[in-house]
Amino acid sequence: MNILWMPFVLVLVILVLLALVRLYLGPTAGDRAVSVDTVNTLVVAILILLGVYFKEVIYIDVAIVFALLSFVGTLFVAKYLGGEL
Amino acid sequence: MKMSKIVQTGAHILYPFVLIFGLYIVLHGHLTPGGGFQGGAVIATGVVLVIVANSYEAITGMLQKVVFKAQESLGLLLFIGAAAIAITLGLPFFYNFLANSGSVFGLSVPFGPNHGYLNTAGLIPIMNIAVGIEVWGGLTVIILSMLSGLNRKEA
Amino acid sequence: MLPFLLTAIFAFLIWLVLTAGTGDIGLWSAPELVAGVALSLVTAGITRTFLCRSRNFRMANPARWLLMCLYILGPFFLEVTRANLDVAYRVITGRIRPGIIRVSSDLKTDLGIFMLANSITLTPGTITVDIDETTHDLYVHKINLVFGEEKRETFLDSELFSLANLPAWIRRIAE
Amino acid sequence: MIEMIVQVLVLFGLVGAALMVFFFRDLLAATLAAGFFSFLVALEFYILQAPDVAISQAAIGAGLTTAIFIIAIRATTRYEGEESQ
Amino acid sequence: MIGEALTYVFLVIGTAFNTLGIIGLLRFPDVYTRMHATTKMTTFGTTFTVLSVVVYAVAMFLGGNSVMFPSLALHTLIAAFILAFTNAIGSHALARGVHKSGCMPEPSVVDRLEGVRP
Repeated sequence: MNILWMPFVLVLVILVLLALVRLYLGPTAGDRAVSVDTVNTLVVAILILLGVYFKEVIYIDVAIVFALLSFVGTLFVAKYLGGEL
Repeated sequence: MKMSKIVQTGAHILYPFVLIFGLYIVLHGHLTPGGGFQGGAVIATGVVLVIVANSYEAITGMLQKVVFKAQESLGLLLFIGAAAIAITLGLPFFYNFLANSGSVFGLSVPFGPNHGYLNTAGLIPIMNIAVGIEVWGGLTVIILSMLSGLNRKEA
Repeated sequence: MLPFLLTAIFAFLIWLVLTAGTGDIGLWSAPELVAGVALSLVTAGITRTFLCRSRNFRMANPARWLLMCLYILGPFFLEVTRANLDVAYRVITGRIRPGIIRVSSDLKTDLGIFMLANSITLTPGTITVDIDETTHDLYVHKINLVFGEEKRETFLDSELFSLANLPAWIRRIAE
Repeated sequence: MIEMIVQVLVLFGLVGAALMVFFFRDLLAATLAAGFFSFLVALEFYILQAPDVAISQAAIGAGLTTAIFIIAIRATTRYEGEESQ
Repeated sequence: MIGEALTYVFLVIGTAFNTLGIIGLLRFPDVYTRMHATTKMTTFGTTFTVLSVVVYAVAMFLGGNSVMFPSLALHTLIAAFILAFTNAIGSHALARGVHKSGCMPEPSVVDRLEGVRP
């Protein structure tokens, strides 16, 4: 069973670059934070697809770390924006 | 000030998960990607998650800075001690005397492709544990010290 | 003592899932099991005051966990699919009429209000913006208000969902 | 071939994010761009088959560095060139 | 055979929803509506991408290929579950912070939260 994973990875990387456009344009800091939060989700998808493409099961742990930890940055941005830090 | 109740509940549910996952990364450092530094950083980020969800005044009651400082020193001592035991046995510094000895972490690796056995590699998992404890304490102390320096009067 | 044991069991279950497929005893090898017991005791010693913060032990019942799995696979997944198709339609056509409304809920426990807020954020064209800490009223940003809805003061929580009554499920799981 | 295209796209994204870190006058936006940069760096490490470096980049770069920068911004000023109070 | 077809179907669904989420991020007028697009649709799309990997792993395991595939399926499922959990919390916190910072929803018919907080 040979699945072509790489075209889908290519599409997702192009989507990451499109999120970069919102990071550049975004009028407020909230828009930029939303863009970074989106990229977090997309990067998890890319990592899982690449891990299957490389045929290495142990690489999936990296995706779990991303999903688990990179929203701490979003929480700090939200706390700063709300004036609660 | 603390964040909303939803964030707090989520952070408190996620904290044991992050902790056991970081310990998994630390202990499987010789089998899977990761190791002492990476696992320690994961656990420290989990502690920071609890710190950001609560107010600073509540945090000082829950997590003492002294514990983390002691943890950092303890990790460093454990690392140096594990490296120096080899000298007392008449071997070179950092010599992996536990490998292939048959005791804890001392099995020899079977030949051929396999998924990895936990109790192999000798001294390396112990070094990983020491580094993990140290990084866990050190990175948390950085965040706690920076938070204690904020000026809260005007806010 | 009870929080310690519950946290240890929780951590040990996670460890079992993480290290599945390594050996012969079931799916696990003996050193993995020994290490798992030791590390889950360490985890429980550190985090026992965090997981059982509200001091009620309703979630220790395995039937509630089974019900939660059913909830996620059944009505929750249906609602998520419907909400995504709805938002996809709004992305393509651009017809939106957003506003922030107030939703009253009669869920009492922290876990119940947490699950309700997350379900609202993930499902029906709505995002939880804020929560009243004492009365557990949620302020919800809705992407498409029907005409006339903006005049109502409060909404019931079950009015947001159309396919299944998710608050009733959450009440059965968490309270 | 298609791996090469993915790598080139990721590198373009890296350059774009780094330029944004340099040119933004709003330091909160620059911090978010640095978070974006660290996501892309981790992705590049992962494509080059260095998953342990990707894990440390995820935990340190995306989680803790953002936290440290935001605490520093809270302690000083948000906009570059402002007088500190 | 059916596993391969199902994997492709799930991959295409996931990628399509991710694409729609990014289009919504670029197209919607203010922060809250953008958050609608990204939070829901990218979480859903990534979940389907993960489900395609799970289907692939199950099909390979039933084909008798290797013992590694149960581990692959379990780890990807953990990633998807954690992702849904953290995305919901993160977007709620971000919406609350943005509203407290004074950025009101721009095209809006009603805002019940406006006068509540000092």
